[in-house]
Amino acid sequence: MSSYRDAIRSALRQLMQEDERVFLMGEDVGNYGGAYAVSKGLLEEFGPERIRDTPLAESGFVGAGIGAALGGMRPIVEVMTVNFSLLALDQVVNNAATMRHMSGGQFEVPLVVRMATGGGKQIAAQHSHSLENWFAHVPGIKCLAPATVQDARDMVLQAVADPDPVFVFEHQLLYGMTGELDEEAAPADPWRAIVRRPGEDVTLIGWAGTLGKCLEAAEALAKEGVEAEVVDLRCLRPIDFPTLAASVTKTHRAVIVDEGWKTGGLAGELMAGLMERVFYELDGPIRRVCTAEVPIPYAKHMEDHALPTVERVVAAAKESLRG
Amino acid sequence: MSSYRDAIRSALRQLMQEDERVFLMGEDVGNYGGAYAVSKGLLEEFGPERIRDTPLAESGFVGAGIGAALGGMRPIVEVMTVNFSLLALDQVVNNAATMRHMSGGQFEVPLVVRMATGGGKQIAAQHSHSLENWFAHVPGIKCLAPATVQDARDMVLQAVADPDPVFVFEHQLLYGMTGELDEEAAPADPWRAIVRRPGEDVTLIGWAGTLGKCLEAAEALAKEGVEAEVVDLRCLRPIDFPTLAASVTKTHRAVIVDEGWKTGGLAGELMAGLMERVFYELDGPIRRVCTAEVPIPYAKHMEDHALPTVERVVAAAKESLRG
Amino acid sequence: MSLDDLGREKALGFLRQMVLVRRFEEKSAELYSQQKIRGFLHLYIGEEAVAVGAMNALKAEDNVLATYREHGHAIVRGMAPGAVMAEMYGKVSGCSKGRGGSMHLFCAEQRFYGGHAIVGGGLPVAVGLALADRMKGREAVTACFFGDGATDEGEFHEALNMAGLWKLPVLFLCENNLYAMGTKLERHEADPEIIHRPAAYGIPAERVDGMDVVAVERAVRYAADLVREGGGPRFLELMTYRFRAHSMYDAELYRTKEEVQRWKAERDPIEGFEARLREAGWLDDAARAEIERDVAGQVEEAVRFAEDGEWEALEDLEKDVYAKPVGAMLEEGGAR
Amino acid sequence: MSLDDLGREKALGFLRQMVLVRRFEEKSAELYSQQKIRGFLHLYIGEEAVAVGAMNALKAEDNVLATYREHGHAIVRGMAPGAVMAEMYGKVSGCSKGRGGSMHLFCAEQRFYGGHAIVGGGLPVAVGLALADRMKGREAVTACFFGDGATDEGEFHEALNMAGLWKLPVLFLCENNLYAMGTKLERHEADPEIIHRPAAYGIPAERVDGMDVVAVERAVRYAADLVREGGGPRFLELMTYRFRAHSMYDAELYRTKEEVQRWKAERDPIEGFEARLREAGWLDDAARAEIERDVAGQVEEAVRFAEDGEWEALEDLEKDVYAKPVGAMLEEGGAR
Ligand SMILES: Cc1ncc(C[n+]2csc(CCOP(=O)(O)OP(=O)(O)O)c2C)c(N)n1
Ligand SMILES: Cc1ncc(C[n+]2csc(CCOP(=O)(O)OP(=O)(O)O)c2C)c(N)n1
Ligand SMILES: [Mg+2]
Ligand SMILES: [Mg+2]
Repeated sequence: MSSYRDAIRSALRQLMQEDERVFLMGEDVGNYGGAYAVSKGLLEEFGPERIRDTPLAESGFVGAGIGAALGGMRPIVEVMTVNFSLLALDQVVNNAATMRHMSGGQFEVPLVVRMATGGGKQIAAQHSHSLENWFAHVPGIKCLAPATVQDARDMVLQAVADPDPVFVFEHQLLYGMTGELDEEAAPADPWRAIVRRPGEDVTLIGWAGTLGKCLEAAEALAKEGVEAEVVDLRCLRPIDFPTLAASVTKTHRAVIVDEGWKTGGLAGELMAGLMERVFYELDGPIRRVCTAEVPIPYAKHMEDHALPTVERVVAAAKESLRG
Repeated sequence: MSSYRDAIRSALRQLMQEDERVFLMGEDVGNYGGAYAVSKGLLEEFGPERIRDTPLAESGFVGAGIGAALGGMRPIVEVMTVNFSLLALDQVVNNAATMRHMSGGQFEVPLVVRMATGGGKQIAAQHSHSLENWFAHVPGIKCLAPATVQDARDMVLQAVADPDPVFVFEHQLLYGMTGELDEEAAPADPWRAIVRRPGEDVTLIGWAGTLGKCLEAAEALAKEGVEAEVVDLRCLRPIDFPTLAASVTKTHRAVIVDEGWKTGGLAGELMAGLMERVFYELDGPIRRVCTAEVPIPYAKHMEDHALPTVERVVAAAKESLRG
Repeated sequence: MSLDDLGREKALGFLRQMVLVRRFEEKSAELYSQQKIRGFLHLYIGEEAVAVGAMNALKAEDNVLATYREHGHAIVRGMAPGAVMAEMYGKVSGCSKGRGGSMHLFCAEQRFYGGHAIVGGGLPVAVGLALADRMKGREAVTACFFGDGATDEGEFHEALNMAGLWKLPVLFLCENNLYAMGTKLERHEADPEIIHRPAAYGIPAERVDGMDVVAVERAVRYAADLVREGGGPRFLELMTYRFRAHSMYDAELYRTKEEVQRWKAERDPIEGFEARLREAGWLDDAARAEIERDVAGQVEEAVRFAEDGEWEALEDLEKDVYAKPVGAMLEEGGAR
Repeated sequence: MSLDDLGREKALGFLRQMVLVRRFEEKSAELYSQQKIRGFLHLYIGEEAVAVGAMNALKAEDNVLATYREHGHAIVRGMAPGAVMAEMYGKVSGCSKGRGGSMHLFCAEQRFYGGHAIVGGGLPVAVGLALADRMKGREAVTACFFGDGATDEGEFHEALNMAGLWKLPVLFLCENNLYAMGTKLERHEADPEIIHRPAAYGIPAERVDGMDVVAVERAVRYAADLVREGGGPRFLELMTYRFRAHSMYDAELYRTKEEVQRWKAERDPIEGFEARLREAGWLDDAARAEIERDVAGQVEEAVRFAEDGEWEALEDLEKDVYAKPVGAMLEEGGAR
């Protein structure tokens, strides 16, 4: 058994040991041990050149990561949280994502950016964003969202092996979660969605922070005789529509659980993509359970009320059974 | 007859004359006359305090706009183009959008931000973005996208009259477009979608830069006996789903034309929102015509190939008629 | 400035405020372990002389912006300790209706514009507030607090350039506590002399002993006066030290216990000031005890106010997202 | 440095390169009015001494990054004028396959990393390239060109701080042409002495006459040597002036015709250098005419190459978005 946090650290350590081009940089990854303690101990093992504390300059060090990748290194940049990534979006969209295409294929940016995401810790409006869908919108980058301990390791390994810029979104509530971890395993293909629980009646789609809610909802539904199939999306760009479509073709109903705000969120994209592919298989509209359209409040009861809940997933699933 | 550019200038002039709290600031709005010549002549009329050239500092002057709005002014900030707004997103998402709610309703940010958007001018990957959908995702702000000369004026007037932060997206290809302009008219409600051409067979939905393509497609379809209803979305947040739903309830088919990239774009949100509301009215899947998922290339034939075309809209409409 | 210039009453007031801030925060830490307060909690303990000195030098018409480490600033500015405590409880009686928590204290009446949790994000807003004042002819200073770490952010640079260029009435107050989270000054700044930065924008800057409340008050008053008179922005670097962890989750791997201990022993702003007051004969044990009693009462009262507060109603979740609900137009369909 | 130190051959080479850049751009302007070149076109005319001086002082192993005003840099760096012209035509034979156009010239072989059109956006990338070199033990300089306007952006500040902090081999080359688009230096910088900015990051800086190709070459060589030897980043402010509009759409309302005329008459970098060469007896009418003929031939050849080039195939639109097409997984359904 290992924690999600330890699984990421295991991947980082393995990468650093195997390839001297790999290094980690970001705010407080070194002396502090990482804001979420992911890199704790690595400074002692690899030294300050490869576990590099940066100034508070998100655009600056994400851009420097792009440059280092262009220059032949394999940088892993930790942007403490998705909230601060807002300061670095120019580098993401205009440099990381465009470089290969815009240069006529001459240059590539094998950069990995990791960041914590999501709400649920009562840290209020400026610190609880889920903006994965913004990244998932951008051609030229890839986006992974591990929901399990094994994926937390595997995805970091695969992200660094990939020649394109890959963004890894680690849900802040999962760092302490424990689960099975095979540290010897060849890492699984990270780009494919996976059915985490088979079922016939309705498909529940989640990822990272919402997969657990889907599984809980499936448990609750099972007690009422409803067999939900739970699909872990895993990769947010590109989206594995074939796997999603296959599930919905079987169940004819779907509920998407997305911690982002509803309007213009990833859930909407999944609904649209499924409509395009399996419209005639649908017994009714696909439902989505998203975060309320508000700056996330601090007070616990209000935050809980704003975020997707298991109850709402169950309710949406039942509604979908009614057509 | 007036141009879209002149219509915006007319609104700016009227606002500045009527309310001394209103001022315009941004890169090159003054001495240069505005990157798209929108503010040309206003410096001479209102002076450099109220037509304020700023340093190249998007986050800085958008943030200063927020502060000035908090301080009781009615700032209109021109961010030259949506491409550069990437540098200011932290201020947009974490300050402009949150302030009223997060302060428990004590503070408000009556800020207007105008920017040019879209592709089609062969200015390549870093200068051709359509990221309106990112803004449309954020609760706390409102987003307008004028497609007509009259709306160009009216929406700027209404945006400044509004107590919330409003973002106005001006498509760069429209500045030279001419049309009717009533400068005396009470500005129309900017939040509602409008049916620009009635029809029975299929609904085409566009806004700003894509409305014209929808109207052209409708012309072409009419020649083949297909009566398309064209809806101008106008306001991207909040979205006027009642008007869209009413049209689709009549036609049972829809095509959305969005200059953003497909995955995670606004078109997907409209498809999802319509699925939620009028699923049982649909004769087939809603279609979308979007920009190819590539950094927009410079070469004209490639850029044209990447952007939505009238032909693709016509083809999608016909496909939708087949179910 | 000597104590005499300050006067006994004011001096004792400073002490009382510093003690209030310290006890208020000690209580907050306790309540945090009881899970009455949640989320992030950044204590100001050790840095009290900065907020107390500065706020006493500012006027009611001035605007104040601070960071997420702002309980002290809020209270000394004049916000009720109860409203601040209730905010940290998440009660609707809190100064931000419980929506902001520790990092987002707001108060229109006291012109307290937050509580900003994105490092550097408050600086451009401060510039805008000052611009508004200038355009409206309001004679006021916008005082903007931020940490040493914030001076690395691009927004710092952009804000200082605008303020310097337009000669706006902003007073930049850099609380240099030598660390940005776990990163020591020398490890995040190419030139750790922060005072050199404002020079690049023509902004006069001065370094001040931030552990000396009298020095802070004097420096801020002097600078604020010049700013108020239209002399353009000024910058003060207030040298201080954080006695506690960065936030409640910090293992403090990046500094030694000895270093912290030395600061506490040698430079505690409260103890240092207290000693001076005793030396001046202005404070004795009885007076000191009275302050503790008074402060304890205020803190107790604040906790009571917080405990007694109501929770915001769930149905008010979407209130204040916009001036008027746009719900009619959004017309919610199905589950969220 | 006197002309003698430079030597006749090199000196004539500099002249030839400056003339090439100028004629190439004059031709580009002409082709723009013929709509052979489209989009944005930012001419470098008047500033040629900067790119020519700098590139001649750099080595093959150095990295170069420039802005959208970079035809001169690309050509002098050694990229074929034909490949640059074809790029501006949008042909697949262009240096970026016609995808970038005038603002996005790239060449891996010459270590020319673009062609950046977001003002300031190239600076952090340059820092990263230098970091990679340092970590890999490559002895090379990363030369980063940018304008005076770029020094206002937050990314400038963040990049200089990182480069200074980590003592990276970056050579910052600020092309100060006194205007950011239509905004005069004094109207966008609080302290228009740009040279003061790098000081705040402990980065040595020098101001250089950017109209004097010999002075530029010497200053860049000196600075690059120090950077290469591990002395940390350096900064040069190259004083220059843009003779033409900012881009092809600019009505030039922000400066007088007289001002431009004066610069052209008094400080043209080509005419000034030519006069010195003639004075030294190294250039006569015949040699000058030969240069024009040679350059005309090169420009003609470049245009021919561009004219003859193919257009990229439509079906290659999505090539190079990723290393391998993710299409199988994306599995496109319906119209785009
Ligand atoms: C833009 C941004 N990046 C990172 C963080 C995470 N963070 C919170 S506080 C902090 C350190 C700030 O240090 P400093 O400005 O010196 O203030 P101090 O906490 O020492 O008072 C960091 C990195 C943040 N809140 N915002
Ligand atoms: C971030 C950003 N903001 C605005 C622009 C629009 N723009 C293009 S060039 C320019 C002026 C840049 O001036 P300077 O850096 O001095 O370079 P110069 O053009 O004088 O060579 C501006 C404002 C941009 N490309 N990027
Ligand atoms: Mg600090
Ligand atoms: Mg310039």
